[in-house]
Amino acid sequence: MIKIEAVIRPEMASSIGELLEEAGVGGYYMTNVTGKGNQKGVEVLTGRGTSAITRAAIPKTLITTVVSDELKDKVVNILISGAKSGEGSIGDGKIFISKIEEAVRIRTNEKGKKAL
Amino acid sequence: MIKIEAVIRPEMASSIGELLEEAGVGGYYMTNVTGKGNQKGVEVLTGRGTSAITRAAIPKTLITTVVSDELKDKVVNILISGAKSGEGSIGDGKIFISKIEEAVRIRTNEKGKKAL
Amino acid sequence: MIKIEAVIRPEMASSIGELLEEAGVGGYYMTNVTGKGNQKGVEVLTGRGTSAITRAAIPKTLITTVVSDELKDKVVNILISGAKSGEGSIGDGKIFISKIEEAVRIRTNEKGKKAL
Amino acid sequence: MPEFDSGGMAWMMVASALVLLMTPGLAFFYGGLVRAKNVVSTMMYSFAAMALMPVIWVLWGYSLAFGEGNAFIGDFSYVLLNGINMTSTDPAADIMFVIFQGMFAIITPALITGAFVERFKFSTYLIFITLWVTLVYAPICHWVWGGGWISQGVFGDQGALDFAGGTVVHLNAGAAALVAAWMVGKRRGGAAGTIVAHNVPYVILGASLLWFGWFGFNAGSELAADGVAANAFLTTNTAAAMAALTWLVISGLHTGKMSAVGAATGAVAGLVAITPACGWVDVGGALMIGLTVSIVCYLSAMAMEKSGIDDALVVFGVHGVGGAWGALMTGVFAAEAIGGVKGLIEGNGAIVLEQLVGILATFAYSAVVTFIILKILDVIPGLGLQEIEETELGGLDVNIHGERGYIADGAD
Amino acid sequence: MPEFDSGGMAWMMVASALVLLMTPGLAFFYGGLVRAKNVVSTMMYSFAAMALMPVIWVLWGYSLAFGEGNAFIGDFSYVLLNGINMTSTDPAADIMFVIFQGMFAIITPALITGAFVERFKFSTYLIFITLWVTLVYAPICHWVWGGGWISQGVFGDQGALDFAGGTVVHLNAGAAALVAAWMVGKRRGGAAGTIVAHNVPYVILGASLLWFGWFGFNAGSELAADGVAANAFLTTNTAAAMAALTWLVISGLHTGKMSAVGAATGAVAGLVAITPACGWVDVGGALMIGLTVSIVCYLSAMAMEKSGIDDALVVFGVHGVGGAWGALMTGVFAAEAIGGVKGLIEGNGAIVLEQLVGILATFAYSAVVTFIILKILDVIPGLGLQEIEETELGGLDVNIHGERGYIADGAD
Amino acid sequence: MPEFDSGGMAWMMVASALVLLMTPGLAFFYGGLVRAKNVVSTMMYSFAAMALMPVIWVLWGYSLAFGEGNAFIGDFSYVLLNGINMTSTDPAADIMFVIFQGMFAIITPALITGAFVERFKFSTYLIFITLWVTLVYAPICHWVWGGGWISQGVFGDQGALDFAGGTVVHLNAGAAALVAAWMVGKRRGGAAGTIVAHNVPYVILGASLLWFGWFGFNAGSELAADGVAANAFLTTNTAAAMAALTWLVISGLHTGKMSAVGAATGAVAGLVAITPACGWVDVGGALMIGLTVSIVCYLSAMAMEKSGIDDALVVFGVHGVGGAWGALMTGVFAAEAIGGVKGLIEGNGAIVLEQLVGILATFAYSAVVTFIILKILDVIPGLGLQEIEETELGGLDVNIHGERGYIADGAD
Ligand SMILES: Nc1ncnc2c1ncn2[C@@H]1O[C@H](COP(=O)(O)OP(=O)(O)O)[C@@H](O)[C@H]1O
Ligand SMILES: Nc1ncnc2c1ncn2[C@@H]1O[C@H](COP(=O)(O)OP(=O)(O)O)[C@@H](O)[C@H]1O
Ligand SMILES: Nc1ncnc2c1ncn2[C@@H]1O[C@H](COP(=O)(O)OP(=O)(O)O)[C@@H](O)[C@H]1O
Repeated sequence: MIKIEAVIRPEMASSIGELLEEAGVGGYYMTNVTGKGNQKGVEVLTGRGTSAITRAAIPKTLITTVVSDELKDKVVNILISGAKSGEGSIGDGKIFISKIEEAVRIRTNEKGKKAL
Repeated sequence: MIKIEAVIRPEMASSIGELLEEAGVGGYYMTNVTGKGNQKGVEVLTGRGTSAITRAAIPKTLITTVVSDELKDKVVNILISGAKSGEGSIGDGKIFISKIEEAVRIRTNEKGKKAL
Repeated sequence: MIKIEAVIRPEMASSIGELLEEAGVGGYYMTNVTGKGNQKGVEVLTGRGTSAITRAAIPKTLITTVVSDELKDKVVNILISGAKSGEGSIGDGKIFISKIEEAVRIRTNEKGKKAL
Repeated sequence: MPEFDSGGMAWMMVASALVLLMTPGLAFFYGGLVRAKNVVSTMMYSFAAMALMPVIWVLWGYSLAFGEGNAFIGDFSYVLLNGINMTSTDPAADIMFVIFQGMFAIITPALITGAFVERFKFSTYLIFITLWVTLVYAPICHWVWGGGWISQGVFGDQGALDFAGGTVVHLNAGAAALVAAWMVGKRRGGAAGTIVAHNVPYVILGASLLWFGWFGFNAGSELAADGVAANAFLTTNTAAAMAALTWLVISGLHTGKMSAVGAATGAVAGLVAITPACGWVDVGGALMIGLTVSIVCYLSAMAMEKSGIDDALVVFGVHGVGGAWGALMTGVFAAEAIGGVKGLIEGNGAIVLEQLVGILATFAYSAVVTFIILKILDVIPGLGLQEIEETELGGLDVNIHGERGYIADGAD
Repeated sequence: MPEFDSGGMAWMMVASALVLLMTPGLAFFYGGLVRAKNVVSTMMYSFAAMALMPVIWVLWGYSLAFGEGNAFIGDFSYVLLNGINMTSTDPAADIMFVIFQGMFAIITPALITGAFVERFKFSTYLIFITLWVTLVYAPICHWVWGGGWISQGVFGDQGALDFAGGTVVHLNAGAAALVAAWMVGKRRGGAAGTIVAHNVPYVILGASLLWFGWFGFNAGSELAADGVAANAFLTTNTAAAMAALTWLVISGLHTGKMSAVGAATGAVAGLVAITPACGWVDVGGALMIGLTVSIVCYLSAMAMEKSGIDDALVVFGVHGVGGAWGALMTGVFAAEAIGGVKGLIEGNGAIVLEQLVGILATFAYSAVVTFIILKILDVIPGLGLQEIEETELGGLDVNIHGERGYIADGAD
Repeated sequence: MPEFDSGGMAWMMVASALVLLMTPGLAFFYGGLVRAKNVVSTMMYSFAAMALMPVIWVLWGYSLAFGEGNAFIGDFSYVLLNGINMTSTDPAADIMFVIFQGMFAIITPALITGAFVERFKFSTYLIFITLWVTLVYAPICHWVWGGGWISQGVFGDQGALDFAGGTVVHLNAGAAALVAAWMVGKRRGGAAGTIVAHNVPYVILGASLLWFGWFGFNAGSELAADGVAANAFLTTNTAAAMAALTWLVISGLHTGKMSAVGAATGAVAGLVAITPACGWVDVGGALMIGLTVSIVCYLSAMAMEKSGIDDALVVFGVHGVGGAWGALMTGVFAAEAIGGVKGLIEGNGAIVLEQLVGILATFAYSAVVTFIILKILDVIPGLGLQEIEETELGGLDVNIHGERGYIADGAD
């Protein structure tokens, strides 16, 4: 089992959710985070609207899904195409994949793939 | 060391926290997320209370704790029993376990198990 | 590639962000969480200001960055020194490190280290 | 019924608007104190009172409260405000009085809701306040202000003093709250002592709007823009401040923290206690009432926490106890120079007895009839008092109103 | 122009302050209904109207609306309030009238903004409302209240009845909203039917402040603190409550949930519909108007959702349709005992025709001129109506105003 | 002291209620501008002034400000409002005047708090405002409104003009703010230039409530519902709008974004500057004052950011500089047709000198005595000015008040 985490633009969150479901993932969850990468920040005003500064904290949404190894490529491709804004512009986000040792469904005590 | 992450119902969060402590974990942290799984969403109203739709985003709480390998079963069992709502109903949540390579306590620079 | 996650005090978040950047990480994201560890909670009032209780939920900020293995020590050291409050007091936080199998930059489809 | 000159009319329209605003104020005061998952529900208990009470008031409520009737209740002569219009001899006066009094009939049931927030079934609630305003509020209003038995005096000619509704509104609501909290049952999933306010700024906003609106409530009850109204205004402001300060200090000494929720609660307690007194006492009396009510209500709030009755937002502790205390202190501090009636301090012990009669009668009637109403609603199939556990744990907002209080971009 | 005694003056100052407060009320009502990323932007459409309209009003707006002029528009005789000051024969009266009417000129353009929130270019918006208040609002205001053709009557001497602005303010804003929503285009990234209110307490706060302020709007329109004002106050409160209750019940029956947003919307719909009627109908008429307008507007809100025009916050559905309905019902329920004019029910069908003329003329003029203004602004280089996609998706708050509505400690 | 008719009394009660509401307005204005961890603390500085000042006012504050005394301070003749009650010859008038003036004594110390939010020790603060209102506010109030030396004129018979408190309230608070910000020291952990408002809707709500309440503040200062009051109302609204618009445009041109916080600040600056002028200038003067004050305050806000003094919410920049500017412009734009006094433009240069005397005397006295008070509080063991670092970094809300502003379900 693997965990796929993607940092995406917040406005993409709900459509990505739908795409993941179509791809057959068992579930997912989303977290609001703020991030910084090549997109160095956003210009905001401080004081009384008297000066503009660049703030590092850009709102992003982290979407996390745990899937069986076979689904990996499908899900990654869906995330790549679904999360791209237009032609792709700085700040579209990243995907990180890691191993999950065990999964449990609390309701039924099912473990492993059946729990996803 | 392993990381145990559980997606649970928000109303279970504080009692689960207490149970974890009793189980002897060194610490934990909680994050508010929204999730979707077999529980397909909640019915909410749009417009001016004029139509009902199903929204995917169900509030859940993610609880994360890093523990030594020995504690794994104890913690998982506690989470399973503590997070079940009544007889267990759809949406009770899931537990995911992964490996942690290293842990550090910032205050003391302690590493490994001692840092948990 | 490794993922470095640090639970820190919220007031340290923005300065830590700057330090990470100086250390050369490709990016990071931050999440507001609440945590409990040796710092057993904060005293808050309930009722109508009529009694004081200890609440487990202490606001913390989780900072996550995925870096190449070589950056590990540098980043950990920066986090340790940057997140310490004064001489170091209970609740300064912890760092957890785990393996990342794959990383993808959504905008360009780049994979691996180039994606960080 | 008074005749209004242009200035009096101006004041009464404003006072009425101010009293209307108290109910949204209450919505925020109560709404800030509950958990986030019940903020919409808590506010809706108040907002629904704004939607329902004015309709009942013009249909039959006013008539039952102020129709001539007998010593205990009015009659149906003014149903749909029959005869109260522009062609009656003193049209303005009557219409204005209907309006002003109607605002009191909104806030009183709304006050009760703090006792059973986070669990009372909303559909039953709508029926409950309809019955309650008809069977509890209208009669008591008639007793005190509609020419009924309390206003006529029991031991002498001078009936119990209640300038702006300490018994009619606050003690009445407090008694009903106690009974309702007990009958609806405790909140599930969250011991009373562990729940903290989810939005303190809302509590401050709500308390401030209540304070602001209370000037209309108290000084408006003079039904004229004159010196007595000014005195009521001053004593109201003074008692509110003194009580807020007292609660803040007590809470600081007792818990080590200077609670904002405590200061806001103190202000409300002071406003409650000065309500019956504001036109009868001077500024010294107001300071004493403000000081003492916070001590009394602080203790009663602590007692309620241990009582086993889940009066969630301490309505009995603040409005019930505070209302009774204020009514009693009105008898103690009444000054002849202000309202023409002497109090205990000026040697008139009899008035304290009248006050006690008013307090006991209001409490007893309100508690008993509220009990009967709730008992009946509890057993009627399809109604019932408490939401089912799943609804309550998941939150009333999403389950009953199909809405969440707050939704962030992205993950939400 | 009226002469005010001290009580009348007191009331008109308060009424003016209350109407001013309606615009922040609207800011919260609308601001709560949009997504979090556009809350500042949505509120700023309203707040900017508070900043811009009073300046225009004293410069030329009042003069165009109330200068003698002809049957269709005023003139420039009162530019910069020339001649209206402390040395004119009736200084107070004139200044007070300028103030009160000026508050209407703030809220009317602000009402329109609900149609195009989350996408209309802010710099263009500032120019739009400048032109709109000059070319649409001032003339219609002149027709109805400035001695223009509608006030003179078309079929008889009695012109269309509009006590407090059902056509001038609400129908007018609703018509402009329909045109603007269509011309600006749909919101990108979020089908209309999936967006939910991001902050329901703000919606309740906003609706409550609107309700509170509306007493100034309606009862203030009598320009005196008298019986007619009291009647307007009572009918306003009654219709608002009845409509809120009706919407709540319909929404409960139709969707299975008792929507707080729905109750708030119902209150606003009731307030809109009673606006033209409040000084002409009695409390029975107010109940009927409140009941019917919620049914009509609920249906029109549903229809708008399917219409393909993204009238984001249903301004046409509530203010346009509700305003027209209220104007019509004014003709139906007008009671001679209240305002001296009979309505359809009392056998005077002619007044309904006058009302229809007022409705159609206002709708047509407002829609056409709004269309022309927006068309011109759309083609001027550097202006344009809709923000670019990137700005819209990322949110107008941060991109246009350099601010985010809410920032938490830590990660934010 | 004035005598009030029924209309005047109605207006003064409303005006007093409106001024009271300004303090919660300020709580939200300031509360929105700080970081989330200090929202309760920031609001409590204001709310505590509501709790403490009315008590001090009736005990000794009113007496020191309005007791006969000498040219510099009143006396103790009115302690506990001795002799001011229903049996005095003109009871209503006096009580009403006490009330209205008492509201000014709440908001003035609350205004200062913006300078030292997020760090000033709360227990010391309660002592500070007690001393400050006694030793700074009461004397200056006496100078200008209590028959003291400034009101008597220095160069001629006509003393400095201050219709509603430009110097007494705003410049006074601004001067104290400057000294306090400097003496308390800078906020730790967060360079001034990087902190952004945590809740912009609160800022808009606060500014709107201030604007709304300011009608009572300014038009109420006429102490009658007459033409001068109407003029004050109109100039207040006009200047607020013009200044909001100006700040919005400047901020847009300078930073490229149209700041909502800026527009709200502009409105407040306009309200500050028109305060001394509102009863002396016409609408043209109001436009000029609104336009110029935003330019002046925008520059001073920018200067303060670079000054090294952490006047956190720019109280000196807006209330100090804006108050002084308004006082000066009152001398420039005063129109004989409005208030009977000519200004510089009408050829009366002397009045500008009187204004300057008022400005300098107020500034100097306020700054020096505030300094002395804070110095003493700083060295008294157990008091001190700034919270310890740990408290400040973790947030004053949880550490001092035992409360967090916002708590979400679940993780929180
Ligand atoms: N190395 C990283 N570790 C964790 N998060 C990252 C990393 N790099 C980028 N991110 C996240 O992804 C988001 C998008 O990255 P960014 O570099 O701005 O865009 P792009 O990949 O298009 O150049 C950032 O805001 C940040 O939240
Ligand atoms: N494969 C998954 N990856 C990540 N999170 C998941 C996954 N499946 C479920 N979840 C999370 O667990 C929650 C409960 O899952 P759900 O399927 O609704 O309940 P149940 O397991 O009782 O059928 C979901 O809301 C979602 O947040
Ligand atoms: N074993 C753990 N797993 C996950 N998070 C932890 C763990 N231990 C501590 N934390 C997080 O780190 C924070 C600081 O830990 P704490 O024990 O209070 O401080 P210290 O390490 O200085 O003794 C906690 O609030 C919690 O959020």
